[in-house]
Amino acid sequence: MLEAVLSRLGLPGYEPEAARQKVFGVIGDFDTPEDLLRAVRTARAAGFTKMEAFSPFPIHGVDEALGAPRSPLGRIVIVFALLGLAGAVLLQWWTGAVDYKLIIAGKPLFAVEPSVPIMFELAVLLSAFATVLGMFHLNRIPTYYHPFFNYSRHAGASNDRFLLAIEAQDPKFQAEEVVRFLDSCGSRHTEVVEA
Amino acid sequence: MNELIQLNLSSQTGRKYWRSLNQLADTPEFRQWVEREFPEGASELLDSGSRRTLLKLMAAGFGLAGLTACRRPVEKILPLSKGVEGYVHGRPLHYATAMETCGIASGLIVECNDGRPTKVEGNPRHPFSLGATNAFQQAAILDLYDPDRARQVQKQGVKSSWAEFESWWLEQSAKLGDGSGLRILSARSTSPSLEALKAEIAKKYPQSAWVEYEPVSFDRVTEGARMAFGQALVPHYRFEQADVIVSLDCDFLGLDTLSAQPVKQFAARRKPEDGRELNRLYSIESNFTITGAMADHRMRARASDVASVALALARELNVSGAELNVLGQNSGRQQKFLAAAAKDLMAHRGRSLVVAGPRQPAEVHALAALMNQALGNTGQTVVYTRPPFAAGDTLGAVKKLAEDLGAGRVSTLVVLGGNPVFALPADADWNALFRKAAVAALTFDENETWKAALWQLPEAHPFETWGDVRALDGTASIQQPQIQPLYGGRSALEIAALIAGREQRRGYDIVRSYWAAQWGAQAEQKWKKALFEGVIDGTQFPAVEAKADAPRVLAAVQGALKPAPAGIETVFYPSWHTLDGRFANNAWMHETPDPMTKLVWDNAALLSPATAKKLGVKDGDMLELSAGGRQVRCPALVLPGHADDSISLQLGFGRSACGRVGRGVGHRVEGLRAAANFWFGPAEARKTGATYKLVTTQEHHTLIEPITGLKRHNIVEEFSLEEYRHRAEHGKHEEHPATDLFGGFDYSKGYQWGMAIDLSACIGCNACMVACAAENNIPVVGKEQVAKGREMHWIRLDRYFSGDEEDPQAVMQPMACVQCEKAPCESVCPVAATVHSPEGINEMAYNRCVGTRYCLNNCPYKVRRFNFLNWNKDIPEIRKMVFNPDVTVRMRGVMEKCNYCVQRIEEKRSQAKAEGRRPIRDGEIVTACQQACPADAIVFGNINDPESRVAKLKQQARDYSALEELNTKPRTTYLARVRNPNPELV
Amino acid sequence: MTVFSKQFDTKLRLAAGAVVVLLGAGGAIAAYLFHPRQIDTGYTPVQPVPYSHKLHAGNLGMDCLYCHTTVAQSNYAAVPMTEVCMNCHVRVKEKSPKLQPVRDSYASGKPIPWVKVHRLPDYVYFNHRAHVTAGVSCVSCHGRVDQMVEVRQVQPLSMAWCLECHRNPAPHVRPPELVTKLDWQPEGDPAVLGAKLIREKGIHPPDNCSACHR
Amino acid sequence: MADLAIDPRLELNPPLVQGGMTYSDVTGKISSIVEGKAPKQWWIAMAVAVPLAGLLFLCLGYLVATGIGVWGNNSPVGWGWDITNFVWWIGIGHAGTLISAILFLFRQKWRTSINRAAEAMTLFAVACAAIYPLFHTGRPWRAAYWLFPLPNEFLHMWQNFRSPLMWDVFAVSTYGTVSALFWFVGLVPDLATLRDRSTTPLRKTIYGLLSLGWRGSATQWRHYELAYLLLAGLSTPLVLSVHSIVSFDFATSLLPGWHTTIFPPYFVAGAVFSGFAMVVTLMTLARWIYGLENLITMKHLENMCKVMLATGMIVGFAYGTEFFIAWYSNNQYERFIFLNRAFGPYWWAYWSMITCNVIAPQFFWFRKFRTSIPAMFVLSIFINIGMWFERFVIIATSLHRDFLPSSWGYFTPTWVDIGTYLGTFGLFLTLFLLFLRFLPSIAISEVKGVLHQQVSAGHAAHGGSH
Repeated sequence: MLEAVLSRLGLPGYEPEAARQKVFGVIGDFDTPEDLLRAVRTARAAGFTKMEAFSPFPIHGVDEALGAPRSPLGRIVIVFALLGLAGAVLLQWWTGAVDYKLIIAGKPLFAVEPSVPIMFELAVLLSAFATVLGMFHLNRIPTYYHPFFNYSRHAGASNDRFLLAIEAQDPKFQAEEVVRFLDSCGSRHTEVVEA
Repeated sequence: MNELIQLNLSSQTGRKYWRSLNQLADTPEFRQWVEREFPEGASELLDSGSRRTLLKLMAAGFGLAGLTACRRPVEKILPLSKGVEGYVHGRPLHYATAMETCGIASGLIVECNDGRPTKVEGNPRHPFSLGATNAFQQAAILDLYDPDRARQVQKQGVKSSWAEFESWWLEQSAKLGDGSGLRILSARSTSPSLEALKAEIAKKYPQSAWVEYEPVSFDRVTEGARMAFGQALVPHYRFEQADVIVSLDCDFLGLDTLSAQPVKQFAARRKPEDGRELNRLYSIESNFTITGAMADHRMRARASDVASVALALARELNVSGAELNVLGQNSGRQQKFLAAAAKDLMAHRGRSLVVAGPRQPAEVHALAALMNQALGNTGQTVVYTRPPFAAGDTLGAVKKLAEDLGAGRVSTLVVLGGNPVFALPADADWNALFRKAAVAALTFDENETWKAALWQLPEAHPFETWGDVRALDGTASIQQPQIQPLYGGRSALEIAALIAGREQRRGYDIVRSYWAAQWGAQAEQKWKKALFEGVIDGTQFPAVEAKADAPRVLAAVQGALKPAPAGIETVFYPSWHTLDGRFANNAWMHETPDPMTKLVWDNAALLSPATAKKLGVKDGDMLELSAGGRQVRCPALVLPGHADDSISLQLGFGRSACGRVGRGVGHRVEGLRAAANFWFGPAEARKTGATYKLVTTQEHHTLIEPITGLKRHNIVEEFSLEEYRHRAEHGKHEEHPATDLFGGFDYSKGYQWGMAIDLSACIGCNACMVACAAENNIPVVGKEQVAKGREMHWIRLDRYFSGDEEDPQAVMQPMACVQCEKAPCESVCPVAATVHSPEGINEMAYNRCVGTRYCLNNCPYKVRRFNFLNWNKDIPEIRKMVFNPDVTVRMRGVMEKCNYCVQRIEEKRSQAKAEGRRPIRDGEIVTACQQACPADAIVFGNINDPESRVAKLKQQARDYSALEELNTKPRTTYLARVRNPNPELV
Repeated sequence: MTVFSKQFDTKLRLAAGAVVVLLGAGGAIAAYLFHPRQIDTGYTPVQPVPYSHKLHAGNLGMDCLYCHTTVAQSNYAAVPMTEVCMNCHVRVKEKSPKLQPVRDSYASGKPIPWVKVHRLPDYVYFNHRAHVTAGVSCVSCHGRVDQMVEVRQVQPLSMAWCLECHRNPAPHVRPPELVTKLDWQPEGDPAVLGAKLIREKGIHPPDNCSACHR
Repeated sequence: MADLAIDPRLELNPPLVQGGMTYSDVTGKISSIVEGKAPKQWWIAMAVAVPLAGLLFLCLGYLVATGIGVWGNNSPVGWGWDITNFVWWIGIGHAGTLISAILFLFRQKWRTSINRAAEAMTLFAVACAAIYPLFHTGRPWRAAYWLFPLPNEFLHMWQNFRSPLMWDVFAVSTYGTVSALFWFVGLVPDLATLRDRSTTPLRKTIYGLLSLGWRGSATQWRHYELAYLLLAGLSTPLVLSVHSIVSFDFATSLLPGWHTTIFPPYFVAGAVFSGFAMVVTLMTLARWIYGLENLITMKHLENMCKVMLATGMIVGFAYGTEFFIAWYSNNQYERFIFLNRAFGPYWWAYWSMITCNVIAPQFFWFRKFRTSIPAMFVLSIFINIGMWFERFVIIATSLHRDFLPSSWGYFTPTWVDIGTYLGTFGLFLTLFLLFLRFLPSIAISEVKGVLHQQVSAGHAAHGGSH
């Protein structure tokens, strides 16, 4: 019953048989960052567009090579920082100078000076959350099931191997073509990974 | 009851107690409880509905205060069944009454809330109170609820009853015959009714003897008068008339008068603004008393040397014309002092005064009388009347009693009040002597005397019983009960009536009938008037024309006075804590520090730094003192300004038989006190090597910093009269005018409360401290916690010594929250638990406080008090009846402090509004400290009203704020201490 | 191979969503239930004597002050003494069994254990005199007692509630002589009259701590 | 391959990863700590830590049940060991974020092998610190919620945001939260590593859930690196603000000895000082227990010694300045309070502080001490003690003799004070040991990053082969 609803909605893992994708793509396995980078470049030259590289640590240049756009994270964070700042001002002004006017040490009901610390702290707090959650969102994590994990040697990507995947959505995707292509780039172990 | 008491821990206010009279009525717990708390006649208490009983019932209700368990505790309201005239639930009732200590009576007004006496104030109509009180009178209310009082008639410790005692007495009296075997030993009493009963008893038992004994007595005063004038008289000093006063070892501002009158009169002449010339006080004393602290010139002399000093002064004054040969040798310094004093005295003939202390022998009093006569002061600044009590040679009578007891000539001894076994001279072993007769002892608590008696009878508290007293000048007052005897105690009057064989033995009947006899016709309304006013007019004694034959008296004096032997001597003083031991179970008094030593919960052997060096002792070293083959031990405490070779001891400590509070507190020095050295006498002092922990509330005693040796200004300001006059002409000169960094709240509108404290008038007598504790439900923390620095007094008396260590000056500074307009404590409280009222009070919302103690740290005056533990946890239920229902009882973990008795302010405000929204009049609101203050040193009011007393005082040239440079803008400011030194001596 | 199935993420997200919704709802409900309006109002204890304010104050039109005599003199609006009941009930309904406790109390002198309805914390010092003399009617805090057979608490009596009125007293102020007329309504807006009275009499309700906490 | 982005400044000499380790060596070495059996030393340490932690809860229970009176606090010394320990722990909590964030921004690669543990230390230190502000209040059960601005229908009361204690509430809780986020974000890729290496389904599931399905794809790394950079950028001012705000507790008061404008920088320096000291103490131990000599190299330790020397000098300078200003201000109270610190009843505390904080670090001028494990271990302990005394001196000696000589007093701790303090050590150690045992105590992926640059730098040096 629930299953039916979910599949009607076509939520991940419940797509109807028809819509379900068979093959994720082809993944090749390289020894060094340099090899991987070279492979990416050749693939790009060969006109592949839907690619993804996997590595145990960030490799400078790979994303440029893959032609990825700039990350929007910075802009998100700025917005939240300002929200935090404004929130702090409102909180301290409204509670002290509007809602309950208490005479404290004969001081003004609201002043900027004593409000600064909390303004700063709230700004930082909100932007920190924005950073982390924003990153999670952009990276689509947590996502515990991913076809990538069906690759027999995916574990290498978190150890000392450097993987390149050419995905099925790629217009030029032709499984055995791609396998051959990656081998030619120097992949140690190429395999077709099902979705 | 236990579970009830536990439940009660959650209770936060005294008010709750009245609210929950409820369960009282029928619960079995209550019945058991009543059985325990009121063994006497519990049954009639539970059934009868008479007024007093009902009020008592209410009071008893505190036993079951507030069962607050769940969110909505079922509370009940128990209205009276039938009305009580004048009683409005929630409004206090005030009754005039009186109380005597050591034969000195003062008129009081007692506040009762829903049947519980909760606060004592002075009776403005009474000449010896004039509206003020001393610390002891304030604390008396606590004794009323002392759970350790004698509460059950016993025969040698076996539960008995008044009925049984009376029947015993009947058969005993049958055997008394002419009464040769009957002795009555009573505390000193000024009661006219008792006087009448005495006469009856004397008639009934011609051979009986009535002995009056007080450990702190004024016999030597009357004996001195007898020596001078041939009859026992009491001198009445009119300090407000005296421009120059010489005190011969007389602490007349402190414990040597026991009433507010002398302070009122003296302080009235210490306020330069009043236009009247400032008086000048020369004090000659061995101990450093608060009188010495007020003196403009002070001479240290052993008590035994005062006689020779007096002679020297008499010679300077040339009393007799004949040359006087003075004993001993007075040092050059003393000569100079006396010469100057004598000159001063003579310059103020008829407006000067020489007073002698009750410790001094009759001869010195006679000398003083002669000097006053020679100076033409008699009839001017001093008048004589007959004493209101039976004056005589008490010690002689006591000696006789001891002999009779020893010789078995006494079959029946009746003790009426006091604690003779503890306090009688140590010449005889009174415990043993008491075994030799059938002793019936009427005592207030289960004290040493009670333990030694055959019949142990609980005495009623002055607030529980009918009686009458005479003030020192004869003015009589009716003592009316505020509540029925909580423990079924009876008064000395009632026992005396039994002995006299009266039919009417209820206190009311005795007093009523006595005065009815005096008044005859219009007795009824005179009685009402007496009760209402608290004094009976026309009862004052007429002044006696006293004329002394100088040469004859002088000859006698010269003959009697011997040079004092050199070496150490001990002097006995009443204690600021227990007086003579009668307040030994009073926690308020124990926790109120001695004004000079700041010692709490102990007595000590006070000695001068030099003497301490000589004996090789420092604070807390245990001394062994011996005289006449008797020894006592007492820890040493160095007091700057104390006379050398003299050791001051305070009476009334080391009670072996006493309640929970006082048992074993301090060291008993009475063991050293015999008839021979009753007040002072030579003794040996030896360091034992043992040490003892003495706790004082002040650690550093001067305004001089250690390390730097700099003096701290801006805390206490003192001027000589010249300096003051100069300042008064040129006005206050602002050294650095304060500027604010930011604008603030506008305090220029409405009532703005403020206070001015006159350091020139304040004598540091502690009355304000105890009054504050009583008014504001201030908890007692005990010796150990005070040692940790956790005392809770909202107002404290800071005492600073200045000048050289051997002969310093002292100044007292009452310090409570000064209600800063820019209060440092407020801005640091994270939860806004302490904020400002628009009327300038620094408010403390206990129920909001979370107890970070940040405010305490940031308070430059350190007047905030924190409940480090639950001080109210282990208070017996009955003791909780003393709580002021208008003030929250604070729980553990919250901060508290002075708030100008805001409950009194709000009360007056709502009264003023109810009376047609009229403005509050100046002087209408009186804070507890102000009301108690005998020196009128504290003035409270609206500083926005330029006509108010406080506003005027704040205009004075000597007005200043403590720690002014912090710019906290305190609402409590001080009037600088003005001294009036003799130019010849500076 | 990962240990997580294809469906795991969807399930996880749905579960998380459900938890969030439940917590939100729970919080909202709790907030509602624990609002003073819910927990404090409506308290209607059973009294030892079935005394009906509706009958006495309502139908018979007795003035509140006849019994609660001290309201204008004291902090407390004292509950009347048994005497007061007996003033009438010696003659009226002098046999009624319901009144037995009253007669007993009168005879024995023992109080009638009325159950307290309007209760404030012990650190709160409410003053009836101050309010009544300023013209705040009984009805403002106690509601239409003259319509209650059994007295019920109708207002939360929370600090927030007190402050509401202390900050905006106008709607609750009336001529003092009318405070016990529970059904009284001025012609027009009570706030307008109130504002006028406040101006004339100079009423400023305090909102500082020591006004109520000492 | 010269086009490979290699930071030219990377003259890693001596290399930060030694013993010619490969990527998988790094993975293996660090993961083995988590996967293998716990060494004996770990169990011994636990046996000490856990009972101490128990003592903490015992003391706190007694405190809450009885009242602050069980501590030595009194009037005038309203704050004693409670706030002393609070400030001390918070200070310790600074090195972690500082090492991670600031060194990261300054591209100090040597941070990689110590930042993870340092961050963990921060979290646990902050946890210990946070205990005090709550439990030192008279009524913690109220403080727990009255300190936060929650709308409240019963009271209708708000906080006083002028109070530095209120600022503390915000600063400390923000600091704790952000540090935790920073730490966790750093952990994610390494958790993925552990996930992929784990053999049992339980470990697979746990590490799998914790690693959020991390794949290490180029896209993820891209957002990840930016996020990490941003967090570092946020944490840096935050870490500075926190101790500045803690110092406001004192600086904004009017108490002589507290009322000082140099407190913020002085406190921050002190915090870094003590923080690094604690890192050294713990790292030398961890290094010894798990034989991490190749990852936590002498270079790391020496650098930290240099930082301690520097901050130690700053602190020492601040002590001097205080005295100078006190003299220069010509304010009697100010002068007295400082003389009283050095020569008053608490002279011993003051001189212990000077010895440990000013004299001890001077040894780090000498390479011999900077490179000797026992030496730096002992000295770091000295510094920890010294910094505790600094806080005690500031708090107790300023309070015990303030304006009115009549109200002067003295503070003596009770067994509960001591028990609570030792207890926090127990809690701290327990948490830290659990961290060592179950999480990668060194940032695997970052180390590999460094290693990669080392390797390629090596190639570059050889003129680049193939």
